[in-house]
Amino acid sequence: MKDFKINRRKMLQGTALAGAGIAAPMVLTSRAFAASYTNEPKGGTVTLGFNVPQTGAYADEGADELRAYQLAVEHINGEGDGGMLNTFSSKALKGNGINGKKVVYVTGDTQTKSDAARASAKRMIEKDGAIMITGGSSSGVAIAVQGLCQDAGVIFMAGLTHSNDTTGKDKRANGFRHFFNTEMSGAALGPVLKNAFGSERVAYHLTADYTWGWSQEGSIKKYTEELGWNTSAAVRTPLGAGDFSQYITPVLNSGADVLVLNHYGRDMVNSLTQAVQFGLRDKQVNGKDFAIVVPLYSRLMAQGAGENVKGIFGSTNWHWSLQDEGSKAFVKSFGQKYGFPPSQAAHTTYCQAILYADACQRAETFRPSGVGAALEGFKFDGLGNGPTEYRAEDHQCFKDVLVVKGKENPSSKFDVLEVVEVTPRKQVEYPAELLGGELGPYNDGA
Amino acid sequence: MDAIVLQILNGLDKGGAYALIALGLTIIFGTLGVVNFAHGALFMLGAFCAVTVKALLSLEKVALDPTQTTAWGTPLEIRTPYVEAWFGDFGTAMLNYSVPISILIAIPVMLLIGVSMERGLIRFFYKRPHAEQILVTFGLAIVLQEIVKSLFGANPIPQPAPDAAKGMIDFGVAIGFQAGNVVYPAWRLIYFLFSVAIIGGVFAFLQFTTFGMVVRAGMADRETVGLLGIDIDRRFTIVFGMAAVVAGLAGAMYTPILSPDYHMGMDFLVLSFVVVVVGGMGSLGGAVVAGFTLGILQSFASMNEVKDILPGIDQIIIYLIAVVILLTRPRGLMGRKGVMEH
Amino acid sequence: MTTSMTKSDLLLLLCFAAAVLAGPVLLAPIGAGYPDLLQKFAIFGIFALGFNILFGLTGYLSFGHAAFLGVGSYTAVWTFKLLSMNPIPAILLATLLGGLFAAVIGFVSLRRTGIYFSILTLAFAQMSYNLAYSVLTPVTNGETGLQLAQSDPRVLDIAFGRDYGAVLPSSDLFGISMTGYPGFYFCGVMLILCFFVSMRIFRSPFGMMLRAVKSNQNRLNYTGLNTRPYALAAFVISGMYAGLAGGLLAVTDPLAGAERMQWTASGEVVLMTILGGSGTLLGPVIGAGAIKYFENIFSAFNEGVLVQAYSFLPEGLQHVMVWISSLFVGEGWHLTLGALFMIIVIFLPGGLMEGFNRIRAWITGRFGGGGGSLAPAAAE
Amino acid sequence: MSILSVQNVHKRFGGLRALNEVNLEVEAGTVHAIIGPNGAGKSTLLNCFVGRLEPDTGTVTFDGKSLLGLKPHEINQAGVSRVFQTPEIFGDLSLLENVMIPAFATRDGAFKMNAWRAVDSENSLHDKAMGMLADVGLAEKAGEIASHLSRGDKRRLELAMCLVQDPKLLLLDEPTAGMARADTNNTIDLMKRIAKRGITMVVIEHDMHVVFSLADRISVLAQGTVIAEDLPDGIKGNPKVQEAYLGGAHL
Repeated sequence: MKDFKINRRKMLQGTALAGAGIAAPMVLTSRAFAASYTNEPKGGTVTLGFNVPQTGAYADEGADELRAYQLAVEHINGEGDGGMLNTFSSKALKGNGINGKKVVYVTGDTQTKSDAARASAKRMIEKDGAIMITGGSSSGVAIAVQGLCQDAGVIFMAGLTHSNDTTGKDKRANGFRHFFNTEMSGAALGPVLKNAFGSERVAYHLTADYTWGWSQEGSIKKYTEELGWNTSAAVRTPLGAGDFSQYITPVLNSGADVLVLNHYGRDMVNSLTQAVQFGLRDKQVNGKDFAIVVPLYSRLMAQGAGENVKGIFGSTNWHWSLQDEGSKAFVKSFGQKYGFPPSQAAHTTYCQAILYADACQRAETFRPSGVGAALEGFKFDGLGNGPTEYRAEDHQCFKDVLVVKGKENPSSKFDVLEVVEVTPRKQVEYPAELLGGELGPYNDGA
Repeated sequence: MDAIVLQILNGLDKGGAYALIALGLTIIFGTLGVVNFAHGALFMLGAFCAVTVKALLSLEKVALDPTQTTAWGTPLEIRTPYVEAWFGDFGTAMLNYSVPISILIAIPVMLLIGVSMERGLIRFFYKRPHAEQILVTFGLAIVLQEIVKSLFGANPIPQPAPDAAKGMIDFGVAIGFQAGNVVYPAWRLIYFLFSVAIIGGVFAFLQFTTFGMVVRAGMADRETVGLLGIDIDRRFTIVFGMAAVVAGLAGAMYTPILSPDYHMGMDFLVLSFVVVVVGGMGSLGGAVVAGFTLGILQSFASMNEVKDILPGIDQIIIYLIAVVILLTRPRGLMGRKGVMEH
Repeated sequence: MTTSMTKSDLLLLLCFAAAVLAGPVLLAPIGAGYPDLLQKFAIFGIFALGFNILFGLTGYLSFGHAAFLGVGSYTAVWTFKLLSMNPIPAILLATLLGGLFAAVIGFVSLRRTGIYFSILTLAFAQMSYNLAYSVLTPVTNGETGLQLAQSDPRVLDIAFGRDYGAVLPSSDLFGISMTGYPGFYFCGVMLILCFFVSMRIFRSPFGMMLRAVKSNQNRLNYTGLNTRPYALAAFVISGMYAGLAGGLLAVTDPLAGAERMQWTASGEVVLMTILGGSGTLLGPVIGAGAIKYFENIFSAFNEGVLVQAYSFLPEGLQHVMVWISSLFVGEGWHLTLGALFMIIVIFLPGGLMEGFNRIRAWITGRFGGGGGSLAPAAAE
Repeated sequence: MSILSVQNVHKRFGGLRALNEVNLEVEAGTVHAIIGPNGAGKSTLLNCFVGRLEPDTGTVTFDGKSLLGLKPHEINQAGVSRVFQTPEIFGDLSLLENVMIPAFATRDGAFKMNAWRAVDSENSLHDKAMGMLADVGLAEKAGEIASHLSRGDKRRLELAMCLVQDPKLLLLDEPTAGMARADTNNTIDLMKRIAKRGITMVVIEHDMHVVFSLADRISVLAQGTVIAEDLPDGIKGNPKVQEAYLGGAHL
């Protein structure tokens, strides 16, 4: 073998030069210099990015979100029966796309992991030219993607995210949330729980050990303790524990008479199933019937817990059995297309898509700051939650909150929850400063 | 005191599941020398045997009721399970007992799955490096779970225990506690007894049958047994099938405790590997002892009294124990020298 | 300093560098020519290159390397928060801390070999992950992930009079923002450097000793060599590669989440390395690229895309093809990945590199005129 | 002067007494053979020299320094190389690499972070290793993968790996076991050449032809005890040795 001697520094110089040579044309042709804001749509179409969980525990919820998005796109483009566009109070959308451009979309898999979700969103922004990103089924992902969209200069319309932080501590100007949060759940549930179980109760919390769980636990504690309840313990459980028996048995003889399960998704299904298995639903403590509360219900997930949800209280953003015109129109449109009723995840994502399209139409631009201004303080009705407002201070929707209960005699496998009370909006409102955070300025990107 | 007894029961229950999965894994290690990353998937497939049995039993006759409509405007469907339509109350009872029934069905199904897995894939990997065994079985696990996902969706599917086993048993009275202090769900007690029975069965099978003797000899020294003119491969095929059945039964019986979803195998995979290694590679006794020990210690670590002193200990206890045991006992609790050390 | 390289190595390095730097152009036709995915190719290429120094050379199968990646990311974000938005200190500290963390875990884990070693590394990484997700939230910001804030101190930036105003800063190298293509070129240059270092290690006596560790530890001991420090050095080097990769993840996207440390992430780098061809120089980079490509591109195909792709078919057939294909793309992309693992391991145990070599051998055998035989077939 | 000195070594495995008060002196520059019936404790004794086993009591001194408590690599660094009964080589590496590794070990010590220079640029070690391969007749196979060699070639390779270290003491565990007569004779010639360089050798061997053509001195081990030590001629006529070999079977 013959040795080839080379000076290392020279070689590095060589590589750097080669790099610069290739880099130069890329920079020149980059979109950065061509558009006045990120991904400004030039042709006859506008691209939206639907970023939903397609693998992992929330894949079914993600699939439902995607169905709703497809339905929304049809309606915005003037296909199908128009769904909630017919009941929506704003009539800006004409069924010819947004600002005269036909809506097309790209999809991606968040895997319910921040990194994967951001990678997927970046692909939509950098490669597919998406002007808005929406979707997701967990708060960690929502906050991660919201931060990304802020940096990239596109609008983020959050999907299912319930943590206070999304429009609290971690809020961003480019991010908007239609879904409710733990603060509202607590405010809505408190009075209902008092009516159902009285004011002398001892609660025991099992809390998923991450940000959303703590947020939920804090809100419920706050509102129930205001009503005179005591909290005997709040135990953190690892995410995805599977078998929760070791956390449930201490409840049995703790003297508590209410179990609050601050769990979502699979954790909720398992902890609830197991709590019922340990006889907690039928137990008597302190001469009172033991009660289980699941602050955030999801109908899709409740199906996984089967008959164990019967009689269990919780809150939800929306339910398909609502009888207002908007809800009926949406259920009809969705049910006819897919053969089953939509979930709350489908509802909130459909609304977000419609709200975004409407704001662009009203602002007559896709520029994030323009769209944002159109959404801020926007009051609307006819999207299934009664009169609603996108609050300007934190980009959070304020609307009625549903308190629901597991149905005793379900008529079908979709009919697992019944609406106990529609808590009016003013009861769940809170000052924007309460949750902290800073919106900062809009970013329109390059 | 009653709290501790309850935690021991919890631990035995969990340990039963760990031990059953680990038992199969360790048998496969010991006999075939294969690192089977698809073992969690076998557990999951067992659970979905139960789901399938229930789905089949509750196949419904659909009649349209034109007088009523759904919320989206189509005629309401009146659904009655065929078994109820055909067998009346007996049919209802069959539905109710779908989990125990699925146990009977899971045995041949899992045996078939196990044997075809071994013949179709695993046997080509006996002499390949462990890394390749891991990759191919991991790939298989993904494929299996994705197939299940495309058939059953990603959501957990409820799988209730029979009504007769839904109640609680006042276990404490029998061991001298006040009535009502140590009550435990009947199904969980059944699961524990079931796992003990299966473990006992596997041990008896290996101990007292000629077949088992050959397998044990093969675990000790495969080459020599092969030289004796015994067709060890055919026996190992059956061993693999057996391990699949054990994992499958563990999964099917576990469904009332943990609503099955397509991903549950992966969650148990890492855990069961830790159990096997802590017990000692290829050691049957080790797997059982480690399974129950880790189950019980995990339960203890989750007690508030412990967590107050060491926050987060319940999240890492299994791994912490694994580290401590592997550092103090190089080959796990009961491992033999030279197994899987290269 | 002058160092010697064989001609073929130099050629390989130059080709590699050219391919990396031309990545945006070369990969555009397959839909992968956008900054984020290019960055991921480079970063996970580095991660896998490092892992290969441990696993490919010494045969020690670590199942906990994601922990070092995570540590690198957290370190980098904290460096941004506390010191400066310049990526240089961030990646230096990330590499260093990744190495330190690896030294501690490696020192303990290398007391065991084989699967016992694997489980020890797995246990450490899982403990790190679980704690980062929950109890260590003050340091890691838990599930949400560690993010930058406007109010971060950034003492070095302030000392040098750098003010980012009211917006959230992003990392920049003396004014060049580290997002988009510049970010990719930064990572790409790092990848080339790492490839160069890896090449030197492969060709060095040290690398030879590492291969000897894999081949026969017993003989190595009786040859007067102490295996432990060799294995530990390889472990630390690969930990530093992982730390650097984690740091770069934070440089291109200043957010560090705990799930980067989960066992599935550790498993991913194992798969990347084996898929590409463990113990080969180039294989890990190719494997990393393949997996990231599947994750990002295959998952993005939805029904609409498929319908379009099969639009040349008659309608009935189109539906059938769309249905069949949809099992493997979009939400079914995991299925493709799983099947790919199986196919590669069954037919190409040496990974994709073996495939390339076989094709090359076939071509030279076919057209290179006599004498050229197929590459030696797989072990079985 | 004795280079290896074994005094009062005892070793038990559970109830089995493997070595019982073994004393042995190996003179520098000689070939010392240890013979004995199967199970006499020959390999156990050898393992006590290289750090694989630790005697229960007694001392093993090499070159004035105790070997007890040292790890195998430390003993090798002290100048003791070992050839195994079944050849231990680096099967995945080329022959040249197999020989260069021990050469590096001798030059650089038990650990050196030598990660930047290419192996190919180490010309002097390269030449030395090639020379050693030529010595054992494997030069033309230098680029091949070691695991493809025949058993005899593997033995010669292992010998080359030990010799390239210029050991002060070379331990050989049945170097001709399983070899054909012609190969055996080649090996004997090779070892005679090694002996001429002044390398001390301790050989465990069954084949009396090998023993008597090589050994300067012979120790006979039976049931863990040295029953005789003498020049080859003395051993030939020793009745105790004959009894051990013939009558040992039923003991």
